[in-house]
Amino acid sequence: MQDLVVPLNHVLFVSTLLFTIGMLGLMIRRNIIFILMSLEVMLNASALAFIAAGAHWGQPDGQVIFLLILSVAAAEVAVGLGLVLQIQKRFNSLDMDDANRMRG
Amino acid sequence: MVIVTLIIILLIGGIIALLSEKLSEEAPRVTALLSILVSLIYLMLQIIKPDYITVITQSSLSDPASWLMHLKLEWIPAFGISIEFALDGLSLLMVALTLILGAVAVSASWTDIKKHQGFFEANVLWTLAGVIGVFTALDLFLFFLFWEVMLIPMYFIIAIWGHENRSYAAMKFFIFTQASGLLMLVSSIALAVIYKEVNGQYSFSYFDLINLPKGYLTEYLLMSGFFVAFVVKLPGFPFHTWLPDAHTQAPTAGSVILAGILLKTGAYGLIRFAVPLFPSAANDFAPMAMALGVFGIIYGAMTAFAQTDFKRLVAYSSVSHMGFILLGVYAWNELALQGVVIQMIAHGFSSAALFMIAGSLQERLHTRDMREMSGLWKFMPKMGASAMFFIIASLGLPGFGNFIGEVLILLGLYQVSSWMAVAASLGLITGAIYSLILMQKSFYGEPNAHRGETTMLHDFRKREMLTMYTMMGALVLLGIYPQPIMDVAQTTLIGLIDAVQLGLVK
Amino acid sequence: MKVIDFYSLAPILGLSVTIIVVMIQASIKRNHKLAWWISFLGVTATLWSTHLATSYPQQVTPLFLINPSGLWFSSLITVGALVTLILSTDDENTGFKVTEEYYLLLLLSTLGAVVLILASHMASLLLGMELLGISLYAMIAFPEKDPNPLEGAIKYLVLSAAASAMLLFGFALIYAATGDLSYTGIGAKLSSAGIKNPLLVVAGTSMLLASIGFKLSLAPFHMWTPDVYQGAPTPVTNFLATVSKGAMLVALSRFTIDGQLHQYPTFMLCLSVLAIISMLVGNWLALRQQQIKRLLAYSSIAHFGYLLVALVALRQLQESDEIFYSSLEAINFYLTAYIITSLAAFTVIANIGGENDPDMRSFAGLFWRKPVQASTLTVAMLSFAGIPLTAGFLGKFYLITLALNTNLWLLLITLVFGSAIAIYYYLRVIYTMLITSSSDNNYEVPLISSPMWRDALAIILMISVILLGTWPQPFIDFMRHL
Amino acid sequence: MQDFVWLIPLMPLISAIFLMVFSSKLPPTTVGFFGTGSVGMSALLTCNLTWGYLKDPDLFTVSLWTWMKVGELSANVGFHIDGLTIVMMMIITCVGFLIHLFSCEFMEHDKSYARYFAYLNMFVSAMLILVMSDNLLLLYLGWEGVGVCSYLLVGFWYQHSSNGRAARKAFIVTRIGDTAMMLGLLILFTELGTLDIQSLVSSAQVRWQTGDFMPTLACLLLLAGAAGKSAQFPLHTWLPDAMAGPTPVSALIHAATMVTAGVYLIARMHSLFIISPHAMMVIAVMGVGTALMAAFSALVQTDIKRILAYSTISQIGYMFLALGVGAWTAAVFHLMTHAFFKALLFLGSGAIIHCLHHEHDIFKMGGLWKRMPITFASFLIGSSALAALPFTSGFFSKDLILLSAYQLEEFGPILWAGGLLGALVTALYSFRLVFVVFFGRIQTLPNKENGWRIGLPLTILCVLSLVGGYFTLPLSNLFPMETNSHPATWVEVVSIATPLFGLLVAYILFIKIPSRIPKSLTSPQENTISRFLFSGWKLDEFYDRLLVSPYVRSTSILLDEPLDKLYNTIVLVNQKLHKWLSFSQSGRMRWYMVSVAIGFIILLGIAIAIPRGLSEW
Amino acid sequence: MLELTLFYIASTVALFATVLAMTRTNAIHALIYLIVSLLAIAVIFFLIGAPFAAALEIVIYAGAIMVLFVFVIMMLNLGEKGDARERQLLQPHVWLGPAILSLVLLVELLYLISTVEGPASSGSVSPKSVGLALFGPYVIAVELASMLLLSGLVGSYHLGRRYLDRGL
Repeated sequence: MQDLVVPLNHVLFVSTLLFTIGMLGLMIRRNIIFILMSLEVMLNASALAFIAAGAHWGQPDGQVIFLLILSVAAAEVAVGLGLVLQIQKRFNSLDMDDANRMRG
Repeated sequence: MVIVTLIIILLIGGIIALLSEKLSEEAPRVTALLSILVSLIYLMLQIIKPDYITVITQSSLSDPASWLMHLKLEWIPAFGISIEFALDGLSLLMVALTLILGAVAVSASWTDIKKHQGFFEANVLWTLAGVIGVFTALDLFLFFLFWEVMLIPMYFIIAIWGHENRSYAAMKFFIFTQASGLLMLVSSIALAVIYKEVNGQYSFSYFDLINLPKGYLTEYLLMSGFFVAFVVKLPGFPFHTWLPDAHTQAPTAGSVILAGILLKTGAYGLIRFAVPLFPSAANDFAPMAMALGVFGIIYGAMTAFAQTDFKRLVAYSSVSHMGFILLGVYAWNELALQGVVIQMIAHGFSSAALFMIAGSLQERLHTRDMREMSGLWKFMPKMGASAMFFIIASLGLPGFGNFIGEVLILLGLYQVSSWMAVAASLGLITGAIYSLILMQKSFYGEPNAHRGETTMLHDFRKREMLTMYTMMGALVLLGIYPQPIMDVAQTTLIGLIDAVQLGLVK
Repeated sequence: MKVIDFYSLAPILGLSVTIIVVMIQASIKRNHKLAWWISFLGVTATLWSTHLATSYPQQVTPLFLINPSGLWFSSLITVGALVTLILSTDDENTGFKVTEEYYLLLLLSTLGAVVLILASHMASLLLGMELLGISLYAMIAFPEKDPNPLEGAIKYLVLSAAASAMLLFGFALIYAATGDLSYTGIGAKLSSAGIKNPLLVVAGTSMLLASIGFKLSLAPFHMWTPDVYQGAPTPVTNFLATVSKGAMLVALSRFTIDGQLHQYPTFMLCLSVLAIISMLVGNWLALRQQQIKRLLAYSSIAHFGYLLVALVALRQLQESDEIFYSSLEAINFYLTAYIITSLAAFTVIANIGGENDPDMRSFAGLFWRKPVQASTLTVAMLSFAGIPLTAGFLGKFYLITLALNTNLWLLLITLVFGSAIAIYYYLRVIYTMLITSSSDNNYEVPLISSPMWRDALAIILMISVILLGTWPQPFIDFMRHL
Repeated sequence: MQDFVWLIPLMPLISAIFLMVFSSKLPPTTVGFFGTGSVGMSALLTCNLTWGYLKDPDLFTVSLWTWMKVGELSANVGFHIDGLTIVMMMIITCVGFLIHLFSCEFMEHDKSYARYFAYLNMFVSAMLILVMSDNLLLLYLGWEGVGVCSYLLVGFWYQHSSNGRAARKAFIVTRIGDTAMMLGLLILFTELGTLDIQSLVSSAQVRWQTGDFMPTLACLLLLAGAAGKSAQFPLHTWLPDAMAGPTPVSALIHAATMVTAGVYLIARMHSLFIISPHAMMVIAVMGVGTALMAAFSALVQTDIKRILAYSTISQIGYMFLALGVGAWTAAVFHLMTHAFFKALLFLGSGAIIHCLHHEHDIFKMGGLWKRMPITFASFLIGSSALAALPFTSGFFSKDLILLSAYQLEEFGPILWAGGLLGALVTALYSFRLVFVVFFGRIQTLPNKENGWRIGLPLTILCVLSLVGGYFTLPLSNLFPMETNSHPATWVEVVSIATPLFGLLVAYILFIKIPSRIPKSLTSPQENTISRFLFSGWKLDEFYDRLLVSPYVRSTSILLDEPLDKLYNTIVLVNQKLHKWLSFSQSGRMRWYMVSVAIGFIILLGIAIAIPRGLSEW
Repeated sequence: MLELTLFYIASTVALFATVLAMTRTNAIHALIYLIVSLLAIAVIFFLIGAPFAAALEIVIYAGAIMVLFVFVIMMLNLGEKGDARERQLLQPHVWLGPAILSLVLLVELLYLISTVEGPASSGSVSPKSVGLALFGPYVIAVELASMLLLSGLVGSYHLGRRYLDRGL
């Protein structure tokens, strides 16, 4: 039975891959919606890692943290999407490369 | 307590001057002059007691209580920092010089400053307070504090009331001194840390640190920190480049204070700290330092010769003169050190006077460019004669203080290194060259064609002449009867020399 | 939970209650003056409540460890919030329309900062950080007319959320390796040899450092700082610079110490590298910056670089070591000095209302127009630059002493070099204020007449900076009792 | 009397200060009264002192106060009075008084009358200090003091920049010598531990053997100082230019007193020089060389004062010759007679210039003897003495020098021959001067006759120039006995005849056949040799190329402060870094994220690359 | 065995869906892929013994948060207009540099993680124990999470209200 159980490092590999994809998305995407999605991917990857770690130790803490991550993600998305609305209105574009008034 | 009172008088005087601006235009100047004079009189009353000379001769490095004044109050015991002021002969001379030249500076700025007089006089007084602190603080932390704090009002003086390029000059002045000061701070803290390793607690007291044993490399490194700070302030070659700009751009009073007093803090620091705290490193470093001194003398003199700006020329002459001081300090014998002391005082007066003249010229001609001057003697004989007097004094003519300084330095130096003395004596020649060209370009020669007889060039007035006479008198007195000054400084210098000897033996 | 726990959690509870009261008030009748007063009283009460805790160090649930230094920083942070609150009074100097939501967000954010400081567990750390951050995003974007706040807010939100994700991932890895989520638990596990996957911890701490480095705007995670500082309304910038960063640094140091990370050379090496890069990059970036808030942003990069020196000094020290305590003392002192100085600087900038000038023109000749404000800003700049008689100097003094004591030569050299070039830009600000009207007439801009209390606030902060710089011994004694 | 010795230098000094401070407010008569009177008082006091000394030849030292006392250095402000001092003081005060008197009239119409007298008084005071001081430091004070006064007076008419130039040159060239002298003092002090002349000399004799290196070095350095001040080769180039000053100044400073300070110095330090035969030899050769060189230059000059200047250089060369051969008394003797007749000549030329609208070119003069009889007489007497015609004062002194030179072993005759050639040329140029100026056609009419204040000094100096040779100087117990065994008669005869021969040649050339005067003697630009001589052996040009131009060029490089380039580079590097980094703040979020990723990679990279952390848990 | 197979399938789905989501130009399409990815991750949660988390993942993440996205996308009426521009942005020169960076990052992380041993789960953690933990030691965290949501609420209210005020 033991060898049939999902190895921890494999789960972590998956979450790492997800995390990196999210980060890559942040680096290449210009549309703010996609950027926020990338953030969700990254948060989700961390959540996966936490769940895996919690499961590894057989503790509920991982899931508790997952719950907190959920609320964090929700709050962040709420504010983020609020900002998206503003941005669309102010800049008439969701392309973040256009938002570079401040520099230097 | 006397020193603290002095500093407080000046600080409060500054505040009063600042506030009195609203009363009348005159009020700040009068306040400033009065507070300086009050401090001076106070100092004299406290010091000149029948036995002061004997007290001075008893002050010994091992026992601060034997000094003329000594005050030690706990300040930041966590770091062994205390408010420690002490006054011995050397400090006394420097403090007196500061106050006298301070009065001169205020007098020099009497009509010069057209705006924000109150703040100006306040800054002058605060600078003086800072300088007095530097000359009397014997806690390294406190010393550094005054060292930095005196920069700020000076920065204001240059940056607010300076001439066309003041921003650059003020910045350069501040960054040079501050950056080098940081090195000194690191060095002094390192000393305290070493002290702690030996004795279990921090101490910044000069008396604790003077005989601190330390590794040779450490000693050398720490000494360079102090050395750079002081040489920048002195200023010695190759750290002098802030000086011409600062001098040139500063208002008259600023130049007077800079040249007369602030530069001396560098020399004082070398004598008081840079050598005695690190005897063997200083001993090994002396040839380098002397070479820098010689370079400074020649370089300053040659560069001065090429200048077309009156103040810049005088500024470079200071560089040259300070080269002598550097030489004298690192010759480190009684002759040379006495020479340094006299040279410091004499240079204070002569350069201050020359800057006053430069300032008066600028006030009247609205230029410092000597190509626009020429033949001014015709219009302003009194100013011309004063200029002549101080130029001659500063080129080291016997009978004036500067000569005594230079000759003693050379005498002392020759005993240490004859070649250095030979090289340094070239400065006597180059000094004559730039000094005389200064006279020639400004006061001698054909009066400028476009400056008709009708030009409004009033000569020195009574107040200005009075200041001039004071400084002339001081220089002559210093030149023909320097002995009282040397008596005052003697014990300190011998004590320091002995301390270094002791350190070398160890 | 026992009663005594409530006393210990008084700051958190105080803020929470205030938040609720403001919420209720806003829902009954909107009145931002009233909301301001409630917030003011609430924050003041919180400040007072920090001394209610009676016995410490005290663990309140696994999430919080109440200890004296935490309470001290809580109160300091609360002071920062208080100043922000005062600066956010709705008048023409503030520059944007303040509503009840703003106070609510400010209180929530402060709550987040306090939670962050007192946290002793990853959950509370996460919550504190996010509470602080999410409220801040909205606060930054609060002004309605300007596009700059919006741009700043979205940049901060995205990058900061990415950093949070990084932090979480790092924690997950550490958790995977140790099986514990509280600082002390992690520390205990780390110092015992029985870690199964040490490399996980390495990865985890590095991610953690990257994330916190981002929040502290350490180079090379610093890029957001100037844009956000500039974009945010000045009171919010003030809050960000003092409360947010201060709390974050306290959290970092608490985690480092409780988690025994200072025993761990790789972590310390990473910290040193960040410190060095930050000191250099921050100062270089600030060198010729013309926009005052960007300038302060860059300078803050350098300052947190300096602060890390004290943290690095902890390396391989046992808690019994004397230097260990002086290192903590240095962090406390420098951070306190930095926060107070920053408060002073931003107060003046907010009071003058010229924060959006591209070239500091509102500050030209300030000395002659508003001497009190100008003096305060001058003192603040000198304190930043580390000139004696100011708090900043003693902070630097602490750091240099520490670096000498612990032989951190490279850091020391960088620190000295950084301080030396930093003088240039601080002096430039001072010089701008000294410009006299006659020479540069085009610099004259009409000034908003500010009420007396703005001057009073500036004076109080200036005096604090100077007092801390001239008479530090009582404060040092106080810190030693922490 | 001894107690009041200090009054002698003080009187002119007080007067100088008084005149300086109140210069603008005093009427000219008062100025003249104070200026001249103070020197007159000094002269009277000096006479009194001399009288006492002659009665009772007793050395004494007056210490006024301790100037400085540092370590082993102890210098007093003190005066040492002996025969040499007395002689010098007499010359300074008496000749000085006469010249002051002369100046009263000569400078009457100058706007800066008071300044002039102030300077002149100051000079007298400094010169007195120079000769009276009992230690080398105080002597140096006087030494530099006279230099400065010379500078001030040469550049007295400051409006013309050429005067300023001449003054600077005078000061700087002498300053070079002074610096060498200062080095000499350093050596003496370091080696002997004192600068007090008497004790220095005695300890030198104890410490050093004849021919040691150190004394030679010290002597040579002192000599360099003396050469600078006394305008000896190679430092003599300043003196002809120094004629830019008012003529009485040239008479007082650049003929009678200051330029002989070098002679005084060496005479004063003779005991030291005796230790070093090499230095003595250098002095002698230098003296002869300078004497000849300057004499030849004088031959082709056209400016009356430049002729006299070169003649001064030449005559001091003779004094140096005398010093070099150990004829101390002869040197001092010639110093005195030279002071008389050269002052006379200068004052005479001043009188001429005064009356001839400031004309200096002798070829624009001529036939003046009828118009200005007193001046003519004085010139005649002065030139005779200068040429050392028999029974004038110059004759005795110069004869003594030549004979002493002849008696020197080894090189004596060569030196003597050189001196003799010089004497010939001297006679030639001095009478060329007389003949060209006073005979021949009148070219410029004098505009006035001079008053008594010019006439009186001239007369007195005439008398002195004539009878000065009969004075006996109170120097006998000061200098070591000189062997005055008479040399062969022919030597004496030749020595006497040479000047007469010169006179004859001059007569033939300038009176008898003036039309056939060699062109080279009238217009110096005629040929290469005369151009060479006229320009003072091209030394000025040489120095210019060797020293002055390189110096000026190198200073112009320094004008812009090359060191600042270094600091500017540091600043520039920082600014560049600022620029690059600022550029990286592009405002684009994606790029910011990239930077975060890079940082992340760096941190992880460190963690991977430094695994030693693992073992140190 | 089944667990393992399911895990790999779910992982592959999650990764592919995520990659697809990241590379879409149409926001709605991307969102759908993202939801697929989230569902796959929920499966993984379930597999490693966190059924409660799996449920929450589906309910809250996929069900609530993603729907929020959909709302906003609809509100902004993005449609097809931005697509052309978006497609240009996916040129190699845009993504190559970041991709290399990510790759390096990935390699570093994988290297550090690869040493991990042990199973991902030691038995299932029941919702009950999670609940006990939540209202035991984490009770303050729950309260604070409410504060967090409050701040999200207030913030989005303030920002969104402004949009609605002017926009409609």
